[in-house]
Amino acid sequence: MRIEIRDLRHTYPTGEEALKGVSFTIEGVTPVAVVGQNGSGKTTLVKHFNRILSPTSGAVLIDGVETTKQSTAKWSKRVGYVFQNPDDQLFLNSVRKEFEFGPERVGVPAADIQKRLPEIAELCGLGDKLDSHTFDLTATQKKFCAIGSVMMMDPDVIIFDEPTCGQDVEGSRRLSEIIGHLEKRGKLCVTISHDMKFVAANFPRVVALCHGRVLIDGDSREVFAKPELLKKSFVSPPPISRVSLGMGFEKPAFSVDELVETMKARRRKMA
Amino acid sequence: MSVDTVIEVKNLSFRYAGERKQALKDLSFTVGRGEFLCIIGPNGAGKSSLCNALVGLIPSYFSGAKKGGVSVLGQDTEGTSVANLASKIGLVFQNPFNQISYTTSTVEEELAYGLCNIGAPRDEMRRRVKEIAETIRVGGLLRKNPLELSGGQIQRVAIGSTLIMRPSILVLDECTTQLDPLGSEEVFDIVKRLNKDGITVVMVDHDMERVARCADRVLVMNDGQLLAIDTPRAIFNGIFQSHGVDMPEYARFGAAMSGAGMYGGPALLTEREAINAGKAAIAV
Amino acid sequence: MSKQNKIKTKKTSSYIPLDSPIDRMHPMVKIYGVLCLGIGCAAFPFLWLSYAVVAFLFCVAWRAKLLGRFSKFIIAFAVPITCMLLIIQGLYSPKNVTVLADFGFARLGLEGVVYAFKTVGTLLVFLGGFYLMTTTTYPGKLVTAMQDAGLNSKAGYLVLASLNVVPQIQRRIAVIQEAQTARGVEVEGTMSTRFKAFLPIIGPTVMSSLVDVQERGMTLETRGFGVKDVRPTSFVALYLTPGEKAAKKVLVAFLIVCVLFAVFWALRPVLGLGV
Amino acid sequence: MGKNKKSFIQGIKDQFSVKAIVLIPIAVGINLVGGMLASNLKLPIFLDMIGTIVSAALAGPWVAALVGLLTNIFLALVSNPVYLPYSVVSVGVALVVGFMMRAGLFKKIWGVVIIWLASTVVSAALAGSVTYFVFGGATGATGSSLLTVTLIAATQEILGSIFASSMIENLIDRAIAFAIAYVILKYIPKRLRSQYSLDGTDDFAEDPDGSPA
Repeated sequence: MRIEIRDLRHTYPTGEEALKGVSFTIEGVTPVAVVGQNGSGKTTLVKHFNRILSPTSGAVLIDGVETTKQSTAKWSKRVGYVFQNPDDQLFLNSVRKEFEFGPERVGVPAADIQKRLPEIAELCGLGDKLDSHTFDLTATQKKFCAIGSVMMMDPDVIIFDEPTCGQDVEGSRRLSEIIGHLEKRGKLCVTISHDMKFVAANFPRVVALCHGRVLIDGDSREVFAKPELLKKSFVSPPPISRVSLGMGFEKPAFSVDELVETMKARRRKMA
Repeated sequence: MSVDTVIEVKNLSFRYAGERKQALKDLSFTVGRGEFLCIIGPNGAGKSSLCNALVGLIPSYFSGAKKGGVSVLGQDTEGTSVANLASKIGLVFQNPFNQISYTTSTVEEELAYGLCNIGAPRDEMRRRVKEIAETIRVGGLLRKNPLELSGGQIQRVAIGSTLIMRPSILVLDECTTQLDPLGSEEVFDIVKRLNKDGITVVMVDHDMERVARCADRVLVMNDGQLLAIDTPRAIFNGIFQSHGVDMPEYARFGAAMSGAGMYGGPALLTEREAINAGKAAIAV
Repeated sequence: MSKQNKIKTKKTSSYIPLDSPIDRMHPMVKIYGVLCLGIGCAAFPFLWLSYAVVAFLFCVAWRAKLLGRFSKFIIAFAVPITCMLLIIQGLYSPKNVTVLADFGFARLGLEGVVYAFKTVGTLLVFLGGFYLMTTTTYPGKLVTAMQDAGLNSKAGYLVLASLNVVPQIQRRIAVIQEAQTARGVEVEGTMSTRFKAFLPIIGPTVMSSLVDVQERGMTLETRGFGVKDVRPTSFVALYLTPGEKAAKKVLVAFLIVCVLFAVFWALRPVLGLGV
Repeated sequence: MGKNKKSFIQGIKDQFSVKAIVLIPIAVGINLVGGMLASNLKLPIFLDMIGTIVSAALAGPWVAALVGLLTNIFLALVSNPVYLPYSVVSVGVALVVGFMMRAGLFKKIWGVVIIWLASTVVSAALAGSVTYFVFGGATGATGSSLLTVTLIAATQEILGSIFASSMIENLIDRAIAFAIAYVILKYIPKRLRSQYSLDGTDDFAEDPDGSPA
């Protein structure tokens, strides 16, 4: 999998310049998080990956093919996109129908659909909810119904827009599981998020945008080690990283256990 | 905590019409004047239903079977109109776009909308709009169309149009969930300041670090039940993790240090506390 | 709704904000204008009055700095309907007695032609007046004026909320369309492909709108909407100037004169004043 | 509806709860964006009464009638004042649809067909009357005006031609609108529908586990 972004610029019809020349390349299946304050161009950027938006200038290439070569519906077989609000996607009267809808649209054989269905339902925690009305689901379950309905299309890349928004612990945990599962199956996951705890825990690579340009792009540990730079895009490192930096450690810790281990090591060295 | 009780919930149960599950199961608690109470719990725990019950929308707006009762400033919410209660207790909820009236063309008219409905004289309205605009920091936006504002701005206007009825209690149901961190901070700052000025705040929130930092007390809910109501230090000592309740990272850090024998104090609630405790632990 | 067309623009109100004396005028005067002039012309038995009032409306449009747009609107409406009515009524009206011209396949009758011009004239007064009123009056101001005059506040809510809710649903439908194309719904191609796209896009729009209804109703409840036994007030103050009060009286007088004349004219044979 | 008989006016007033009032602008919006979507997708139909049908099903005929009226007022405001007199058509059709739904006809496919035919006839009759009595025969603003003129020339019959052209214009459009509304209404869960029903409490008296644990 290779997504190449070449000097991408996008100006909305209102004259608003949302992207002012963004270039970077995503290779392989390591999950990537795109962060930055509202208006930094995150959503505009990822909407180019399946041609919901077309570049004003520059290009996005998926495995060498320019995205403008075919329609969004055609791209949906390869690039899945989960919108922030599940209500924008769901309208059928059962989870099962929602799951079958996408793959049917792009001509996946019925036998394949039925084969995928139980596994994805299980991953999304909706195994016993397949025949429930989507309206009777909780906010968390609805979100996973939307995620599952995109996973059912078995795309090579899945884009998540603010997946943890409004989620509880259980939801965030399940999301991490899904991201791990996708990577194992050789699928690339690109996520927009404000939730730095979630980003630090799941995404080895972080791209921070600011006013339509790339502010920092790199390994998440290096990115979160620069709180001063991140402030420009109103992003602050996750709480535990801030604690470790505040304690004087050079590298930000990403989990409580990790920080405690580092502390133990420090104590041993001092003893 | 104050001795003065402003909300009293007594054996409250509720089931929505057409549903089998109880949304609220036998809840009892009180809220003191000037208190900052946070309600936490997993999605579907009944947090929103509780908020709706506090402001009287349950049972007047939602039909269903209710038992027990809520009294706000000594008045039973059942039998009192929601509009009447609005001068005692105000509600702000998640989606900012559902909280504007869609009948006004400027922020000042939007703020005054509730007053228009109860027939307040125009001078009174102007005075209160000016006062509220300052509180919620929308002074520069008064002439703008509410539909052109950012999410954080609309949410502040929503708080303002609730406050203009002069309630002494504010209920906020995940009012920052759909906002970006900056907008969320803007809104939260105002809530914090209102609380300092004496307004009682009941807030549903998913951001545990914030809950730990700001709440006087925390109410934990799951499956329609009240599991506990206590100070953040008592709540975040790890007991409720199994109930789908997240722990703030700092408290988790404190617990992990205790496990490793590096810390023996109470639950850690803020970044400062965590850093200090951590530094102390490695300075040994 | 058979005549409904699609709306091409994203405009949600026909109001054009221009600073003019007509724009500043109290909305009630404009409402009186549309109704009195329209009904007066409809009642009046001769067709010259309608065209005289249309000429007056052109003067109003000029004062409102809308002469160009107004002319365009009048021509776009008047030309096709006049042609059609001349054919329908002029050629085929059963009332036709006096033949003006004989085309072989049909005869042009004077009565039908007069009827056609009378109808067009009256419609021009009504629609032209309505057009001028809505292009020069901010909808909120119009509803405030009507509420001051006793319009139910719920009715006022319905009109304004309908106007304001549309752009929001439009934005929403744009997002839903994106979300569904990302799930493989094709919006271009053959007729049947495009037909199939309709339901997946309108479906979530309807469903999510219905969910919104709940919270919006709560908002209104908590903000005292429709409280009984209270006369709602408004934030924006509207006052009638002495000139506007006079204008209202003139308009009502115009209506009364027209109607009285029409009654007199109709009763002519009875009164023995035959021509 | 209800065990105790209410007066007719009271019955209408009961339909206008705050929930119903909030539903009205949204249904108007659905009507309008339905029409816009149809034109965006380049479909040769209007599909601009889905909101009316949905509101009729949820909140009754009088609410639907208001939705129809406001939709036309809106169209008159933004696109052409010619739509204003045709409000009569929207209101009439909404009432027919609303009352027939109340009678339970929307539950079965054949019932939907009856509603479709009835509403088409009513709308053609009303639209024809407006065209004839207000506009003298044609508005010149729509495609059907040309059809009307052609029919008049062929048949020498003014009213009949107006009615016929209106029928032709409506029959197919309404069929598709009803088909879509039928599917959408099927998808609306009972929980949401019960929020509007006037006897919502009856609804749940049937429920077995009534008392809190």
